[in-house]
Amino acid sequence: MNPYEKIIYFDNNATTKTDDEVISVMLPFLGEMYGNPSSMHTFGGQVAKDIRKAREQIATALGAVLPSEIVFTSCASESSNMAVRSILESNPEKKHLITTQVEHPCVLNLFKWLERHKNYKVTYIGVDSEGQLNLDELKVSIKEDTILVACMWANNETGVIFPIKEIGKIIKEKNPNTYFFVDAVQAFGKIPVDLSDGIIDLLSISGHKFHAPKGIGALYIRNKIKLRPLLIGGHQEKSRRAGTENVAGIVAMGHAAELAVKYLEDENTRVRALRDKLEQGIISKIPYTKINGIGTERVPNTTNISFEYIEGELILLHLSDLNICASSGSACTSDTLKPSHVLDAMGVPFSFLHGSIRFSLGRYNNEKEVDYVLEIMPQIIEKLARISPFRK
Amino acid sequence: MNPYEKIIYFDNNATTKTDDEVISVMLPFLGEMYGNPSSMHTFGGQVAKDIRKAREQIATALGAVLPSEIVFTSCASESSNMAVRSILESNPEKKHLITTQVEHPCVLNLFKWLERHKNYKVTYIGVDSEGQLNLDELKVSIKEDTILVACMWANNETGVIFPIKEIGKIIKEKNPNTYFFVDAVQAFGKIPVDLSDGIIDLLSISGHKFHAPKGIGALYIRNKIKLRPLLIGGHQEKSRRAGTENVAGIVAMGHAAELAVKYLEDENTRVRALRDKLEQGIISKIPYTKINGIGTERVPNTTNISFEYIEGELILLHLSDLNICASSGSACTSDTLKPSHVLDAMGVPFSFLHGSIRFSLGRYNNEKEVDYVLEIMPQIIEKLARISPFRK
Amino acid sequence: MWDYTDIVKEHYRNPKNVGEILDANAIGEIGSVVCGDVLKLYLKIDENEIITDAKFQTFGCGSAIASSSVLTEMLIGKSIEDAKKITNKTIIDYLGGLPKEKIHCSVMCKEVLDECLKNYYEKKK
Amino acid sequence: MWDYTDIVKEHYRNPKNVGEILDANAIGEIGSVVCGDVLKLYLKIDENEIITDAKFQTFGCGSAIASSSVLTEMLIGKSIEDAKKITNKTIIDYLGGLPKEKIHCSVMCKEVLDECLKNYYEKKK
Ligand SMILES: Cc1ncc(COP(=O)(O)O)c(C=O)c1O
Ligand SMILES: Cc1ncc(COP(=O)(O)O)c(C=O)c1O
Repeated sequence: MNPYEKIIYFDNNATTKTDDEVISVMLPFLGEMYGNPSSMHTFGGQVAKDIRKAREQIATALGAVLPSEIVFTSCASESSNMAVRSILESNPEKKHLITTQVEHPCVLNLFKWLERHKNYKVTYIGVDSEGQLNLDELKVSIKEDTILVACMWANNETGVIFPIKEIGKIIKEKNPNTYFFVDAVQAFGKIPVDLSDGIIDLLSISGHKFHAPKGIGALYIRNKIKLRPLLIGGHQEKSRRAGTENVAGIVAMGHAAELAVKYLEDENTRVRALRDKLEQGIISKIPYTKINGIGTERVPNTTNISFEYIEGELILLHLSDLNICASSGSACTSDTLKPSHVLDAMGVPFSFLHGSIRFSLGRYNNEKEVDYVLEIMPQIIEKLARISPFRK
Repeated sequence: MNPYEKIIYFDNNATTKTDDEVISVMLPFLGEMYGNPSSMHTFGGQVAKDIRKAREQIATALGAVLPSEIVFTSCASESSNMAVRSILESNPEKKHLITTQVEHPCVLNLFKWLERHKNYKVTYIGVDSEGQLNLDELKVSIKEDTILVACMWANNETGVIFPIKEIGKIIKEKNPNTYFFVDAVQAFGKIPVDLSDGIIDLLSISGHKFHAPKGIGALYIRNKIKLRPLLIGGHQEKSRRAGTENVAGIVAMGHAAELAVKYLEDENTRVRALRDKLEQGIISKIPYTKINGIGTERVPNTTNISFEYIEGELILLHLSDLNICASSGSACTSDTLKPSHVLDAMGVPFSFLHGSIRFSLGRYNNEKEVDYVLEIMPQIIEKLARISPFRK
Repeated sequence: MWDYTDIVKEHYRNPKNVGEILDANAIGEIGSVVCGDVLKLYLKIDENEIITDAKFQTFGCGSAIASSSVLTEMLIGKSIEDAKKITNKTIIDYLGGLPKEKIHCSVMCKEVLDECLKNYYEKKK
Repeated sequence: MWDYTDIVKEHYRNPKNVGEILDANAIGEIGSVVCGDVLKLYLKIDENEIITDAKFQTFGCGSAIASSSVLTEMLIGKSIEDAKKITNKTIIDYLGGLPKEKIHCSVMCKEVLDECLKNYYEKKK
C-alpha cells in the first residue's frame, strides 16, 4: 500500500475516471429523464433535445464540424469497424488497404481479418526506431485501387503523434479517391483535434478516454460520405446506427468533450510537466533504461519506459501491490502473452521489449504521486534485477 | 397537466425507468471503480470480477445457462445483428432465411437488407387476425438450406406471445441444422425465459427494457456455437466483442436481471390487473374501439387499442399534453409515417389501423394512474371524433 | 417526437373552425383512409366572391389538423382571388414551419382548397 | 488481470531461493530472451544424492517467478529420485493453480529441472 492509501492512477490511456461534473450532468438521465428519445411524447422528446445538444458539443469540440457529421456509437472499436466496413461496402471493386504496423487492435485485427477472409490486400506501413511513421513508404504504397488509409493520430502505447494532416495531404495528392480514416482516441483531449479543414474523412473517439464513462463513442463522418450502417434496424441516428440510444452516455460524452477542450491547456502544461518529471527521474535514477519514442513528438501525458532484462508484467504486479496503476501497452492486449507489436515495430531490442511499462497521466494526477513513484521505482527494479539472470 | 403533476408513464415497452437499486449498484462504477477490466493491476482486476458476477446473474436469470454463453453488447439491436451475421458467416453456402412479418425492425430491416444486398431468400411468416404466428406456414417453409429462423418471443406492439418452444421444436424436427434466434427483448421480465432446455440457439435481451439503463444488452449463444465477432479488435468478451466494456451498464444489467426475475410475479398479478382494468375500461367507455391481440396470449403489461377513424399520433399528442406517455407501436418507428407493420400483418382494417395506441405498463405504475387515464381518454376521443370527417 | 412549433401545437390542441357548413356552396375532399389522411373543407362564399365562412374535418396527424385549422383561419374574409394565392408555403410560414416529413400536410391543404374552389365553379355553372 | 492464487502472489512478491550457487554441481538453463522467459536453476547435491540447496534466476512474468520459487522450495531436501517425480502438475498444484495461459511456466520449470539433472549426471561422468 502506498502512503496515500489510495490509488495512484497512471493508466489514463487505458481508461479515465469519469469527471464529477460529467457524472452530475448524466445522472438525471439515469433517473427521472428516462424517456426514449424516439417516443411521441414530450417526455421522450425532451431527451431528444438533450442528445441534439450533446451532438453539437462533440461537433464543436472537433473544430466546429456539422452536428450531422457525428454518429454516436458504443465505443471507438465500433466506430472503426463501422467506418471501415462502410467505406468498403460502398466501394466493393477496390481491394487495397493501407494502415500502420502500430495501430490499435480495433484497426489492426480488423484489417488482418479483411486480408484473411475478404480478399483485401493490406499494406502495413512501418515506423522508425522512435515510432514515427515512414511517410515515404506511405507515399509509394498509395495506388489507384487503394480505397482506404486507416491511421491513428496518437499511439496509445508510446504517445507518439503522427503528422496526421500531412499524411492526409499525401494521401489526397496521390489519390483523391482514397478515403482517410483516423483513430483519434488517444489524440482527442491531449492535442488539438480540428477537422474543419476537411482533410480527414472519418474519425473515431471514445468517451472513456476523456473522462466520460465507458460504453460510449462517436464516429465523425464527412457529410459528403454516405454511411452504411453496421447495425441495421430502427431509424436511430438517422438510420445510421440502430438501437435505442445510450442517452446518459451521450449526454455525458457531450459534456466531457467540452471539458476536454477546456482542459487542453492543463494537459499540455501541468500534466506534461508531471510526465517529464516522471520520465526524467526514472531515467536518471535507474540504469539500463530507455524511453520509447522520446525522440519525436508525443502527447503530453504518456511515457513508455523499457527496463532491460526485467519483465514488464512483474513490474506491474509489484506496482499494483503498492496501488500504483500502470500498463504494459494497450489494456486490451494485456491478457495476451505477446510483447507489444508497437515496440516490436520500432525495433526495440528483445532485452528491452519484454520490460516495457507505460505510465499515462491525466487530469487528476499531482506531483506528490510522481514523487512517490520516483521513490519506489528504483527499489522495485533493484529487487527484480536480483531475480534476473542477466542483471548485475 | 394531469392532477398528479407528474408523468404517467405507460410506455414501458419503449424504455423503462432505471430501478433505484440498479442505479446505486452501478454508481460506484461511474465513480471510484473506474478501472479497465483488462488492466494488469488489481484496480482493474477487481472490475473484471464485477463483470464476471453480472455475467453469472444474467446466465442465472435465463435459466441457469453457462456464463460463457452470455456476450455483452450495447443493445439488443447489436445482439441481433451480431447473431444473424455470425450464423450466416459461418454457413455461407445456405441461402434461405425465415422470420416473421411482425418482427422488430432490428430483425426485419436486417433481413430485408440481406435479401436485397446479400442474395438471401427470406420467407416472412404471417400472423392471424389476433397476431398469432401461422405455425403451418412456418413448418412448410423450413427447407434443407434454411440456415436460420429468427423470431420474437413477445411482440413489442401488441404484447402477443409466440409459442417459442413449440416453434423451436418444429424447426429442429424439420431441420436440425437450422439455427434458431429469438428476440426476447419484450419477453424477459414479463414471462419466464428459461433456456436450459437447449431449444433456443441464440437470444437477445436489452437492459433498458427491464429497468437497467440504455446502452447495454446481451446475446445468449449456445456454447456449441462459435460466435464470429461483429466488432473486431481487442480481446474483450473472449474476443467475441471488441471494445472497452461498458462496466457500469454491465453491472447494472446484471442486477436488473436479478430484479426482473424477482418482480416477475408482480408483473403477472398486479401489473396484469392494471392492464386489464385499463383496457376493459376503455373498451366499455369508448365506442368504435378494438383491442388488438386480445384473443391470444399476451404479456401482462401491454395493451394495443385501435380507435376507429381517429389518428393515433393525434391521440398521443393530446395524451402528452396531459403528461401521459403512450406510444403508437415501436418507439423506433414512431418518427416514420407508415402505419404499424404489425397491425397491418394482422389485417387490422385501415379505419382502425391509423388509430392505434399502445399502453405498456410496468413496475412503477399504480391504479390511480389507470383511473386517471380512464377518466381522460373518453374526453380526448370525443374531442378528436368531432374533428374526424367519419365519426358521428 | 416531431419538432412542432408552438403555433402548430396551439392549432392541434384547439383547432379553429372544426365541423361542417350545412349550406356550404363549396366542398372539397382529398386523401384516403388507407393512407391515414383525409381532409374535408367547407366554404361559404358570398355574392361578392368573399369567403364568409370556412370549416374543416380532418382525419390525420397533428400537423394535418393544424394545417387545416390555419387554412380556414386564413380563408375567412378573403376573396376567392386572394384565396387562390395561398400556397402550401403560405401555410407552412403561418405555422412557423413544419418538420420536413410533414410538409405533405400543407400540400394536401393546398389541394383541398383547389378542390373546393373547383367545386364552387362547377356548382355555379 | 491474471487470476493468480494467493500462493502465486506470495511467491512472486517474495520469491524464495533467488540467486546463484557458486559451487553448484548442477546447473540448468532454459528459454530465450526473445520469448521473454529465461529460467536458470542451480542445485547443490550431496554424496547421498540429496539436494541440499537450490537457487534460481528467472527472467519472466509473475507466474514464472512463482513457479521457479516453489520449485526450489520443493527440491531442497529431496533425493534426486524424488526430484525426478516432480512434474509441472506438481508445481501447479503446489501453487493452487495457474491461469491456463500461464501453464507453460510450470512446464518450463519441469524442463529446467530435467536440464539440471542431466547436467549433474554429465558432470559426474
Ligand atoms: C422486440 C424488440 N426487439 C428489439 C428491440 C431493440 O432494442 P434496442 O433498441 O435496445 O436495441 C426492441 C426495442 O426497441 C424490441 O421491442
Ligand atoms: C488508439 C486507440 N484506438 C482505439 C481504442 C479502442 O477504444 P474502445 O476500447 O473504447 O473501443 C483505444 C483504446 O482502447 C485506443 O487506445
